[in-house]
Amino acid sequence: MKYSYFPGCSLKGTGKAYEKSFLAVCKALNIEINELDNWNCCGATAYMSVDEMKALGLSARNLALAEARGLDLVAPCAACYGILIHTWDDMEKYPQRGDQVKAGLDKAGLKYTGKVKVRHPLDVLCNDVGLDKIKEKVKRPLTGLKLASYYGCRILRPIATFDNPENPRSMDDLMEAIGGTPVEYPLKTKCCSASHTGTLPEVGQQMSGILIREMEKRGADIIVTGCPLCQFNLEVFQEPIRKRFPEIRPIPVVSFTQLIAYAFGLGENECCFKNHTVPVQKVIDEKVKPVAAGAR
Amino acid sequence: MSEQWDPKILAIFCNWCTYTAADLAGVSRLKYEPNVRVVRVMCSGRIDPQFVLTAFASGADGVLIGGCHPGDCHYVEGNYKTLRRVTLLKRMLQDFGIEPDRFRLEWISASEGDRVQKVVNDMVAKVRALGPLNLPGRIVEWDKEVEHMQSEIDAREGVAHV
Amino acid sequence: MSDKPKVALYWCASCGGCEESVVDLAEDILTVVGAVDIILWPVAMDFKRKSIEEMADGEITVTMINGAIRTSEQEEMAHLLRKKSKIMVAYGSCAHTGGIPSLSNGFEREQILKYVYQEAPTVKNPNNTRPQTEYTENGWTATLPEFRNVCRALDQVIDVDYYIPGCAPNPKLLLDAVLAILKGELPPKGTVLAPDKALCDGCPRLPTKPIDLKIGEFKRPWQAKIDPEVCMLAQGFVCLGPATRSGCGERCIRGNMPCTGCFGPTSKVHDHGAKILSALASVVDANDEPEIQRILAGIPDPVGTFYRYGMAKSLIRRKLSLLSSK
Amino acid sequence: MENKEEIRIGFYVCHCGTNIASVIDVASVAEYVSTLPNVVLAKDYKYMCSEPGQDLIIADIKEHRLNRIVVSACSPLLHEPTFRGAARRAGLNPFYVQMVNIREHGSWVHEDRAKATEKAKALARGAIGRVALHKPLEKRRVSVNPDVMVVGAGIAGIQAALTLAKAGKRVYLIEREPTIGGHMAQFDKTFPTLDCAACILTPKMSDVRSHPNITLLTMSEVEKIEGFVGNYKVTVKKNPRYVDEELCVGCLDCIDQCVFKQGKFADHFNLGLSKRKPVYIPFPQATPKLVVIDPKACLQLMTGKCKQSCVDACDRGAIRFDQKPEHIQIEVGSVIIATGYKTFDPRRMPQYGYGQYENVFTSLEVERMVTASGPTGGHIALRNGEKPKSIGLIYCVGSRDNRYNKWCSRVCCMTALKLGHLVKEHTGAEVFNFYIDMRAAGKGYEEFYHKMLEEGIHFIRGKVAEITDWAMTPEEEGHLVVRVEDTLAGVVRRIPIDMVVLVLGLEPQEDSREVQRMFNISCSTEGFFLEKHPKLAPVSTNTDGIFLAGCCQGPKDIPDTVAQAGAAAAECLALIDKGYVEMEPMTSFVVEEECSGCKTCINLCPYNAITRDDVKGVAVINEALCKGCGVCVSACPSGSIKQNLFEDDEIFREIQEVLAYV
Amino acid sequence: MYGIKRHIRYDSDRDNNFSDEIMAVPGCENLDHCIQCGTCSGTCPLSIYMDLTPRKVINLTRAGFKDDVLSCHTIWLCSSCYACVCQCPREIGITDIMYALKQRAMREGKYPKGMPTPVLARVFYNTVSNRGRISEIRLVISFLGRAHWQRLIGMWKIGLNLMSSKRFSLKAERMDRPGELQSVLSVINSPNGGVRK
Repeated sequence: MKYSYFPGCSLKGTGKAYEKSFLAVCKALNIEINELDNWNCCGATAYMSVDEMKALGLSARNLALAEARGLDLVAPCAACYGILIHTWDDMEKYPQRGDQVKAGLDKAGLKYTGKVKVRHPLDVLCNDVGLDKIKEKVKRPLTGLKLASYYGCRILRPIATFDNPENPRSMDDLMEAIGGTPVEYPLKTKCCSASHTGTLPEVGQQMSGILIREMEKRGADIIVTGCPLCQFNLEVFQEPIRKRFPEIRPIPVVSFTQLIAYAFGLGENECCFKNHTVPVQKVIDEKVKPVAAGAR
Repeated sequence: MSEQWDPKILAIFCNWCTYTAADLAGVSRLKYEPNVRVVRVMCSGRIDPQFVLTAFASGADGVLIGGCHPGDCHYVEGNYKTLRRVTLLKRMLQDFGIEPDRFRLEWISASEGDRVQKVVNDMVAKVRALGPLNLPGRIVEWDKEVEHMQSEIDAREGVAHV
Repeated sequence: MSDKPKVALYWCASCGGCEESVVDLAEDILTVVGAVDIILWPVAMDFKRKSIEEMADGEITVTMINGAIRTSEQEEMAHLLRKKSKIMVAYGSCAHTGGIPSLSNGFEREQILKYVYQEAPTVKNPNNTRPQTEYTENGWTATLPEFRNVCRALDQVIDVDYYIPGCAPNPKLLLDAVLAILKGELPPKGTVLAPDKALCDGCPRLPTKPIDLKIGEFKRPWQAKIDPEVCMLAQGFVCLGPATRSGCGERCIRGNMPCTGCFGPTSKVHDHGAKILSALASVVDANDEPEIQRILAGIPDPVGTFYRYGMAKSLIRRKLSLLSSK
Repeated sequence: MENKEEIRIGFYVCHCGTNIASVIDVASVAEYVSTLPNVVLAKDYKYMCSEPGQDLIIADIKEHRLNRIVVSACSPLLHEPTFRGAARRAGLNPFYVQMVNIREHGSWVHEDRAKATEKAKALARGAIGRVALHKPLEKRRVSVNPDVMVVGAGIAGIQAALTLAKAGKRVYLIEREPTIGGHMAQFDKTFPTLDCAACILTPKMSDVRSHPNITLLTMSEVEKIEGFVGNYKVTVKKNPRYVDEELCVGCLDCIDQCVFKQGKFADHFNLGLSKRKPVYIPFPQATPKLVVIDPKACLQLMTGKCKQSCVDACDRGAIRFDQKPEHIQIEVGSVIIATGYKTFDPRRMPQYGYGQYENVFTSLEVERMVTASGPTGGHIALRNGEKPKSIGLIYCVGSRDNRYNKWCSRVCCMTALKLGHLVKEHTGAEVFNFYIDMRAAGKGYEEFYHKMLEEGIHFIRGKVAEITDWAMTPEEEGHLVVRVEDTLAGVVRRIPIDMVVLVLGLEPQEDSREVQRMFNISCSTEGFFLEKHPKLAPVSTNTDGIFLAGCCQGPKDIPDTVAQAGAAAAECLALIDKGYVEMEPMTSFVVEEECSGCKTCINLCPYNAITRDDVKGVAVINEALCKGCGVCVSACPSGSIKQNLFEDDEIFREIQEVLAYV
Repeated sequence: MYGIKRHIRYDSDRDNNFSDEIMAVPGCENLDHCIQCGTCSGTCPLSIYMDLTPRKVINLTRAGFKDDVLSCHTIWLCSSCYACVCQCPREIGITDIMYALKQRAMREGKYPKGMPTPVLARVFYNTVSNRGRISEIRLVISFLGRAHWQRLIGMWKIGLNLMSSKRFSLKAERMDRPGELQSVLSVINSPNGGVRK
């Protein structure tokens, strides 16, 4: 299996744990990942609020880069993923607009025809690789670990390409595949307002607080995300959040690929559990029941 | 004639769907090209491929057939027979050197007055682009080569009898 | 010079099969010969055009011309004979509807000559010699008929009184025609001297044709073994019987071959090909376009199949794109 | 024949006020036509369809011995009958009249005066050429079979059947369920009067059962229908009940004795709120009051292994495991389709959590619960048996929503108000109504709404966004939570609720498409059957003799349904009392002396009107069955079939002439 | 006085073309389909903070009360999670409408004073336009520097946490060849408004 890879700014910054573990997991499943050369920021929501056309051009450029490679484009950051898909969709729906953007790309010697497919790692792992193949690779099943898989807003909205936006399963299935126990809760796709934590802390932290509290109520030992922004948001602000929700106890928040990496028996360099303000390893050691020798 | 030539298109519409749709187009005052002359039949299934050839032979530059959507035929399945005949006829006309755009089958239900407008305008434009078919004119052309013989013989005979 | 009615037989663009059919009268030929003077029959006896020219107009009682009209000479003879004859009969498919020769209306004159004189595998013609209408050498000028652009049925060149269809016609039709003419029991002008019902009427296999016939696959005779008992269409072989005038004695069917339509359409039909197309397509066993196309792909050459003997008399008459160049 | 007589054509072109004349130069059209062969006179007139316009034609026919008429005016679909009538009054066969459509196909769709006029001339020339070949034709009268079939025995079908039966007509009432009554039988009370549904429905049901003129066929479906108005032949498939309807007296002993000691299978009538045995009776007042055996549950029928205690229990030996589907032939003159509706499947809206949260119910489930004879004996209870303290009714579930059904289901507002009242009455709980727009348009409906307001039921205008089970605040713990914007107050609210009731929208039946095809009627894109005209022919269809009643035509409440059923019955009676129908003469016929008997046409006829006379060896068309589509004519390989008014020669001529005009 | 404001709207407060202009923006076509059912507000997780519920924004926009919507907090509170879009029974592109309004507010400088989000958007926009990529930490710092420097201090602890988890980096991310991007953007001149000069 081969894919083009669009890391996006976060995975190069605060989300590097996500990137490292993602690449490691792919390697373990011998999936070939080629990072786009000289990619640029997807534009995100902020750019969109200023100039939609340029925002389109921005992310369309990345799509064009991928198209030149002729491979599906994997974007682990939910925000990037959402923006890229939105762009693709927009170019389809509004050709007259698309033409303007294409003209721009043309100037830089890039072609955009819209045949590139944007994929999220969840999609790739569940549908291209398949749960069975994942199960085979598991050396350290997370038996007994109760986790809340959190999808956030953009992975399945407004365009759901691989899972049910009302009641998604893909991450839960993956976590089950590596031995974990997903908890059911109704807020899997509610927004965490990451985009506000920087600007309007009171808002952002309230939203995140509600999520964390509910997940804990349902017995989660750890929170799993498919988006670096959600991850950052839910983890890093836990202290201020606890000022609003005293009942919340510190809970680690990781990217789903980190747990897979761990289950695959990879080392700290791949799992990056140390890149967290809330200790991860500790929880795992406490909760995961050691498997009887020879069980695997 | 080709100076201010404008396409002549013969349309054969079924009474229940497409002809009614054309009436609706009228009631809704939807304007379209006046090049189409409509002949009404009860069902598109009545349309005999001979009609289409006759139309071309009589000077039509294009022929448009309109019937109910598959499954909605007022006579249950007449339009399926139309579809079968048209499919083969289209191919045969091409073998006769008649461009595909000159012969068209459209399913237009009674409620689709706007489709009548669209289809007619579109077809007129396409046929206009193709230029005149003018089969009658061509036949006259072809037969020029056999016009003289009669007179030549008479002439010769005339001499012989003097 | 006897006072028996004079009969002329002439051939134009034809294969000679029609002449055969005259011979096929067998002993009946005596009846004919006894009753008439055959004053012209190039295939059988010598004649001079001059002697025809010298005849008075209408002196010949009946002339039967077979073959299509393709050259200026055929055209000239047709006109001449018309002038001299009371009754003109188009004899055989070619004269009646253009016949096999008129399939050449699917090609440009130039294409035909080029193939025949240059491209055909059997041709050796290094300096690309082509027949010319006139050739002069040391004072002598030789002329050849001109090869027309279009191949025509007889009545597209001269006025025709009656038609005897078929490739070749059934001798019986000829005999009946001659006798009718001798007796002066003539049907209205323009009549085709054969029954006005389609071939199925007398087809020995009709009983084996199901009333709910649906065709899911069209076959061509070489593609499968033909059951000698069962209706051709029921077996999926394209048979033009339902749309073709009877009178041939269903010879092809009895020879285990489908009807190819040489007798032309019945009197109510304006275009033989379009009509059989309609009939065959109607019974295709499918309602969705791709499937319909798949099944009809079994008829790869509709023009050649449905107008094998009648392209000259089809409503379109000739392949058009040829002329659009002109 | 007709070529012997001299053809004398009169041509008339109509101004239609300015509708035509403003775009088409009618005078020049008349002038041109006057130069065409066989045309004796060509006139233009302001309103041809008016009385004087018609008189003009009549006078000319008499004075100028006209024997063909061409009227160039509006669409023949509009005024052909008018001018044919005029011809008849002048003693001329009406089918010697031909119309040219220069309004709908001319002045109304073209702007270029010159070109529109040209077109009008061309079309006129086509008609002139064609009409010369017309032959005199007569409409056939076919007598009407006075029997009627009613399909579907809900309140609509029942009402229609009883009306017809009272008028002394024989009615075949077809119902696919084991009992009649339809949805109404499941209701507890009816709005706005709150009289109990059973009290008003069951008497009608037993009337149906006992009425000598009604033949009731339950567990039956129409399989095939052929024929035409006044003369339909119908095949009805009667599925096995596994009980002899003649012998069973509904004593229900067999149910008690069934090897299953208590109910084990979801009871559909109660929407699975209760369990029943393999042998059961849908509900106490079921009509006919006969037991039925469920082949998907009965041991004997599934495995063949059962001690068949039911058989022993029945002293009349009515149990019949050997019953097979029957195919019953009936002949009727007209049909009323009353196949009803189905409710929206709330699982399609996961945000409302039906099937996920146990205390989310549907309106129909609650209807059953509040019914005294229902599965809970009239008690409104949560799944755990407790009485709800707060109940929320959510309107427009599946309705007025582009993603599901665009339409308003019309009855939900009133249904919800009614249920709101009933549940409050039964539980004293706090009741919240979540509506988008209160549509209480109907006699006494608005008043009913006001009454509910006064009863202290809460009304919140806003479409509920989601129903979840997570608590934001302590008081929400252990409740379902409705999140909604109170649009009138302009604030977003979270409201803890014990029991949520989804008031379901109405949808066409699953198989409405098949029914539409079978009866050859039209369907709206949604799947509701299409009336002939929304205002002027609301219960008729495009197929003569087939009428509509009830929700199969569109959502409506009981009063409207009953009214419509009466209207449909009246249409049948009108047809029956007239006694005959006139058939258009555009049928096809075989010219025997030309037919080769090649059989091509026979199977092409959708109405099986063509058979083969094996003696003569030719095809024969049954004029009574032929509907005149002409598909056989165009297929006939030897041109031996003709269609009245659409003969090959007439159409060839029309095509040639229409195109001859340059 | 007593902070009493008039809430009546006179017709002169309306901008008759406003709704058409917004509906002209791709994605906003269905604005006028709204039946005011409030599903959007009910679905929106952030509506609880909004001065106008999304439903009101739609209706005010439709009615042409431009100033009300351009100066409201709502459009800047929208985190574009698209929940409303997925639930809207009339399939209205509410999120896209919010974007269109944000862009318009930016262009006309109408956004509420003291609302930090637009400022961040601007900072973000410039960084990306110049460097092609962003570095979150720097972005936040430079933004807070412009908007509320005092809050920077409040965030020292978080900063420390990040450092301890080796996620605090001030390295300025940039494309290897930003020129390639700029050449693309230079050609695209937005019909939907650019940054206000």
